[in-house]
Amino acid sequence: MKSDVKLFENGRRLDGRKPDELRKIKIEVGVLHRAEGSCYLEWGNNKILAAVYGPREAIPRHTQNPLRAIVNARYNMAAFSVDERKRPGPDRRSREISKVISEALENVILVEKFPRATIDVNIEVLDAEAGTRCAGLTAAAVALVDAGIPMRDIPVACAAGKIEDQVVLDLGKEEDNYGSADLPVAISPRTNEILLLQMDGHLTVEEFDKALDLAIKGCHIVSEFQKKAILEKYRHIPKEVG
Amino acid sequence: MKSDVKLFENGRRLDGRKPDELRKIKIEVGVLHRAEGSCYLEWGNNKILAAVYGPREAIPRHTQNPLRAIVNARYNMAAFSVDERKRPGPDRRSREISKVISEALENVILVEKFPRATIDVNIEVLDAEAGTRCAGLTAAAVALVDAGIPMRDIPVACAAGKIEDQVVLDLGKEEDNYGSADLPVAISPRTNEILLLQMDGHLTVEEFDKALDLAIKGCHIVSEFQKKAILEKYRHIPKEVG
Amino acid sequence: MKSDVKLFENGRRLDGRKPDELRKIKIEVGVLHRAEGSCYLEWGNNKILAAVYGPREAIPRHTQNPLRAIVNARYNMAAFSVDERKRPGPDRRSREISKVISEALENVILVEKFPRATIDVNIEVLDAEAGTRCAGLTAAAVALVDAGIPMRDIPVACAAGKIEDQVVLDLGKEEDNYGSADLPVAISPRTNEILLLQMDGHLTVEEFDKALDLAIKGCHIVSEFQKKAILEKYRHIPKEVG
Amino acid sequence: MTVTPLLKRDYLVKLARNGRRVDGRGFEEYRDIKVETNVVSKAEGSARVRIGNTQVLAGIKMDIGEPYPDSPDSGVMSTAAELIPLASPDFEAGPPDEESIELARVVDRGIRESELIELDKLCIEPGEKVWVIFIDIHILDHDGNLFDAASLASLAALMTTRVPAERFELGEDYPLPLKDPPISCTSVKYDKVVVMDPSLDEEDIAEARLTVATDKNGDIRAMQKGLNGSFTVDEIKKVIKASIDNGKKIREQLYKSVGK
Amino acid sequence: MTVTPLLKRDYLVKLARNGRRVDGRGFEEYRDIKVETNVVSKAEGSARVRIGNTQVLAGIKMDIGEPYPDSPDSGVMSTAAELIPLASPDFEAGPPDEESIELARVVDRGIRESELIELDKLCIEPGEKVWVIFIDIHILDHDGNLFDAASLASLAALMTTRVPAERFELGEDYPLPLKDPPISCTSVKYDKVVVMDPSLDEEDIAEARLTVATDKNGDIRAMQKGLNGSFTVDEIKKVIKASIDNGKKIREQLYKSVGK
Amino acid sequence: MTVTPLLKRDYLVKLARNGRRVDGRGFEEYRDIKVETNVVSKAEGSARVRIGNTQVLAGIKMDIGEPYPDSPDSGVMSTAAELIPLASPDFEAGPPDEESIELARVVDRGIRESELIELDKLCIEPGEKVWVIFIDIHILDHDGNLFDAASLASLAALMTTRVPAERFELGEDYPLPLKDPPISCTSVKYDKVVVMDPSLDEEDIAEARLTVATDKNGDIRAMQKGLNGSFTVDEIKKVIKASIDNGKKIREQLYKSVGK
Repeated sequence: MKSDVKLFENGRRLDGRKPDELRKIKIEVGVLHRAEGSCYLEWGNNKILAAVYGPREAIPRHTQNPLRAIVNARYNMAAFSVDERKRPGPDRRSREISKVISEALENVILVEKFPRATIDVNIEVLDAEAGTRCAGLTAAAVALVDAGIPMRDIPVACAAGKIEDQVVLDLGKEEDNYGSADLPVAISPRTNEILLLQMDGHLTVEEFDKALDLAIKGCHIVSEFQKKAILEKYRHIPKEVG
Repeated sequence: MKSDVKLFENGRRLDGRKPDELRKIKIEVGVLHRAEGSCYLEWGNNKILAAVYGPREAIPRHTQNPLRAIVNARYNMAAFSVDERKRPGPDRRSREISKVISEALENVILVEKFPRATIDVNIEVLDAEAGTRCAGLTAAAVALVDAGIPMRDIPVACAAGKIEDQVVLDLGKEEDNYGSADLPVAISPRTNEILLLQMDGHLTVEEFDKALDLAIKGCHIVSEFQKKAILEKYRHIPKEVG
Repeated sequence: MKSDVKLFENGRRLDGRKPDELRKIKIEVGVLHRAEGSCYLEWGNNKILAAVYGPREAIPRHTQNPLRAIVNARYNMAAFSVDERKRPGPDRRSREISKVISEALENVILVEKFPRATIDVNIEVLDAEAGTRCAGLTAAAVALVDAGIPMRDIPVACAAGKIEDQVVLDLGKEEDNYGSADLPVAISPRTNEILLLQMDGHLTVEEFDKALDLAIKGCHIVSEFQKKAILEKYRHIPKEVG
Repeated sequence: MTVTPLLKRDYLVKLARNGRRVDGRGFEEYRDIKVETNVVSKAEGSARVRIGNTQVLAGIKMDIGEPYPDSPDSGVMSTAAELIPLASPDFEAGPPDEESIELARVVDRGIRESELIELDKLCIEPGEKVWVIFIDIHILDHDGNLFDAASLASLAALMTTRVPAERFELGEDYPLPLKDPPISCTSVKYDKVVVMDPSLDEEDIAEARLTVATDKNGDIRAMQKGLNGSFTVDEIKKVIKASIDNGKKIREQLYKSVGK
Repeated sequence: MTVTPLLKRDYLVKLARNGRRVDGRGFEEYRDIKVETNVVSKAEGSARVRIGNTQVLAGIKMDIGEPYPDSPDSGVMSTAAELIPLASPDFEAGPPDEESIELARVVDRGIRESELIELDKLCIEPGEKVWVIFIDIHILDHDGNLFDAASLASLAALMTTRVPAERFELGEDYPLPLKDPPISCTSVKYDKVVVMDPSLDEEDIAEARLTVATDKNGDIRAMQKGLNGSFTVDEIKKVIKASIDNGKKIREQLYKSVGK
Repeated sequence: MTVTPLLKRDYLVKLARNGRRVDGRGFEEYRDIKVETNVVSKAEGSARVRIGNTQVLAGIKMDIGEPYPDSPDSGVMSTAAELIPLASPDFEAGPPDEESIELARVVDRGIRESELIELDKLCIEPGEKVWVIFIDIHILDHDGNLFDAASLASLAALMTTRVPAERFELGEDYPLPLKDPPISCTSVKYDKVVVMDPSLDEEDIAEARLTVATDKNGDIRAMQKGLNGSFTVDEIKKVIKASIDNGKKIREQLYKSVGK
């Protein structure tokens, strides 16, 4: 968490961004043929594919909840998505991320409409560079909309962090490696309720307040990207259909 | 099994014990809140915790026996209980010990009273120093009594062994490493029937007879510790209740 | 696949065989007591034992096919069957071989006669020396006959290959290591239909045609060994029975 | 969910609306905490922590191993937690599940990100040999709030750990070099009420969970939100404040227990 | 098999008897193929291949490791395929099953037995250090014919791979030394008809499958028959011919995609 | 337990009360034993043992590896047993279960604790290189008394093993250095009767099992009691005596089979 790398100079970050500026984001909806809903998302150098299957009967039966659907998010990194090849299959980190993303999505999905069902959300990280859990949750939310899963709101995630005593939005790779805190946050944008929150590093209470505020602002910006991508897809449909 | 260590001198063993003397034993009953029965046992430097759950429905169903309960003892060593850290999870040794302890306990439990049920006996070795299987079975028996599981008898275990041509009771650490035979035995103390017996090393038939006799005597001494600890607990209850 | 080893000289192969000559084959039927059908086969230095159990109910239930039996061949190499000790349990190679053998056997077994059943075919390679998949399938077919499993035909396998630009039958150990192509083939001998075919190496189309033709010829020779061994067993039965 | 949890929920919610908890505690009040150290002779350090009826044992083993390629001058630490079936009728034997992985990772990050262990002082030969620290967490009795109990037991065990230099012929044993420990405090939310140090009954009906680790300066060193409920920003700020307050008291008790 | 597949089968068979396929293709005609390369920045080489709606991504990572004892002067390659649940409602998370093992092994043999990669040029220190090549195949969308898509994606990824010599301080990066690639073509048979590049609907009713990898000279470099149906000798010869013909076209497209 | 085993039990018990066994043997009488050696060409040593219809094959492989840190001058041995589905309709494929683990461990201890293999003569370079011996036990046909068959097959395989020194360029091959082998004899008890060398039918109804390994002096080298029934002290002493007697006969046959 420390180094001689100069992460912040003259009000600009290593990659030229301002403190409250996001990396470039690109979202495409409905990119897969088999999945019931899908989304391809680029966020900086992160490349993420999300696909939704369900609601469908949960199997084996003893995993069913008679009162509501289970949301089963699976965050997975491709072996070639990181500098040193990752062994295929889930590790402890990806299992924890799968858990917190599943919990966040469950909050907004109308799970009580689908007793005994499972809604499977597959998040594949094809290229990874800081912030994959936020990018993954954001892509998953769009894929859920594309799959027609009823939700109270479209959840969205974004991180804030701290580099050289400066609270900034959306840490990049070097910032993640050498910065002093990372705060990924997911919210329900209509209510600003916090669905996911983790923090590693060192923040004073004042810095935390500032970082949380910034992360929420970032979430709202990303939320606009989500909505535009969804509209974009459905704008084209009438042409094709009629 | 051989060395230059002098294990026996002037009628005394390395730790000052006489040939037929046990290490120090301490037993506490009902030490856990969640378990239906529990026991904490110190035997020399061994520290063991045993907890019983059940009888409860065996799951998955195909493991059920329609005529009687299954006794499922699980002997487990904490990673930090031995000199060199043990990887968590069962290894071949602990699975074999779990099997022979399960079989010994099944002998005395009135399993036919609980068809389709499982009685789970968890034995955790927190600190290990020679003789953990005898200590574990002894603690498990007390936890079963504490859980109110009906039994024909309270089983008990103790080992005898051989060091420098001398048959002795209850091998300690050095004796286990450098002695020439170890004979762990579990009995039903009312009948002296043998429930568990294993032997490693080298004994003449005469030595074996002597060692078996000594182990059974040891079992009876340990049995008294068990009974005292159980009585101790239930002696206090009237005070608390009335 | 290349070396200085001279694999072919004066029309003869390293072990003295002619190009279209098989290694020595020996087949015994009904060699095991517990199995419903069994076969012991030596083919060159390969030693194979095959045993059949079933048809019996497939368990767990969700593996059942309501319309036909599943054929579950399991090819397994003994740890001591190869030069460098093989770790027990299935590896990727043995799982692939199990799959292609299962598929080939399924073709000839009248699986539609046994809905919801499994037919288990265990193939143990005790001594391995080039060509174990052909030898295993050939032994399995005989064990199926011995178990009385109804089949359209008795399948049989044999490989052809290429060494030093020469297409030959039934590669031996050195030929397998240093030859330039291997073509294991299984057929239904009544119809010459191809049930299993794999090819590794380098063959022109003309060489392939020649090799396939040779392999099929080899299959027919092996088929005669199968039939003789089966007849041999049943020839003795009347004596014993009556 | 069967009937019993629903009844339990109704009862606890009713109490909460009257400002009460089932065991009479205030919303921000912890159960009694007990810390015993050096409870296992084979471990380099160990501690048993009780929070109410919850009991956790942490043991530290040290060995010599290779450093990670990207930090050749630093010791290595590894944290594992086992939800062994001894501790609860709901825990099953087998490889770690999502719950025990989250538990181990949250404890691990609390220690790692706060730089509690001075790993740079645990190098023996740069790039070749460093000290490896294994933190093993054994849950003995589960009556709620495993996160705080596991974290506290790990801290107490580390603070009483002696580096076994003698065993490896590297001079005399010495205390593990440590900085100030971050204290984890966990809250849960149900029916708009947030309570600290949840008992198992409260966890059973909890909608959202938040763990906050703070240091002696009242700074935040790690956070983890769990479960499918949500928090408002104000709730989070309030939880942080209460975590700093309780963290101070727990820190004092921890220092006393380890004789500092 | 439930009713739907039986109806599907009847329909496809009826079409086939009239010389037609459900999507209007000829029996030996491929769907549209698209090859994109360098799609993943972290990989040493990568390619996304689409055959109709089927999508496969292959990524190449390289590292330095030990050679096998029996080939001390050769680099090492390893191929893995994951049928991840993203790609199909029928794929489940978990360790590789028989299908993905067969897929990885057939792709692996196609590359290995054709000696596509000049492994003898990937030795750094004989017996000590060699380049290790990991081919990881990620199925993204499964609409049939994974064998050809996975094989083609692997080839395109390898052909755009640069050996990361700089990262290991071994001079400048350079292209992976390769020979001519073998092209895999897969056919399936149902009701006596053999069709190439099966769609998922066709695979669902297929009785037998045959994959043939051929090189630029029209020689055969690998074959794999699958499923419990059978082929006649004539059918096999016909499939080989059609595989050589299609292989030529696909090879041309592959060369164009990788800029050669 | 279903009806058939109960009927079988009644029948066997009735026979036993009249002093008889189902196959006409005396209570302490073994079935016919056959020992064949050198049955596998790839193994350093191998033996197939039949006891009645029970068949077990043991193979020995040797390699060079590192010694254990606590015995740097000794070779290493490892024993594995597989209850492969070939041998019984009740065996399932998969990782070793409790039964096969107990079997392997009892055979292993019988060999290890008797110091049969002179491991101290199998050191090549102290602390660096020693011979590693793998004993792999393959059950081929299970008709009862696997413990004795597996143990005897392992002994015969070891006694015909040649250390493959040539393959590792360490001089000429030579016989594995061995001391006198301990012979395992197994008895089971049902309805107060104790019988030796149980057939599968007898094992199915057995309440308790006792395996005793004895050496040529009639000393005891290993014991293992199994199952949930009990033995009296007298029964154990009687079993030991019978095990010594049968052990002598089996030892003679073993020596003859291996040509000593």
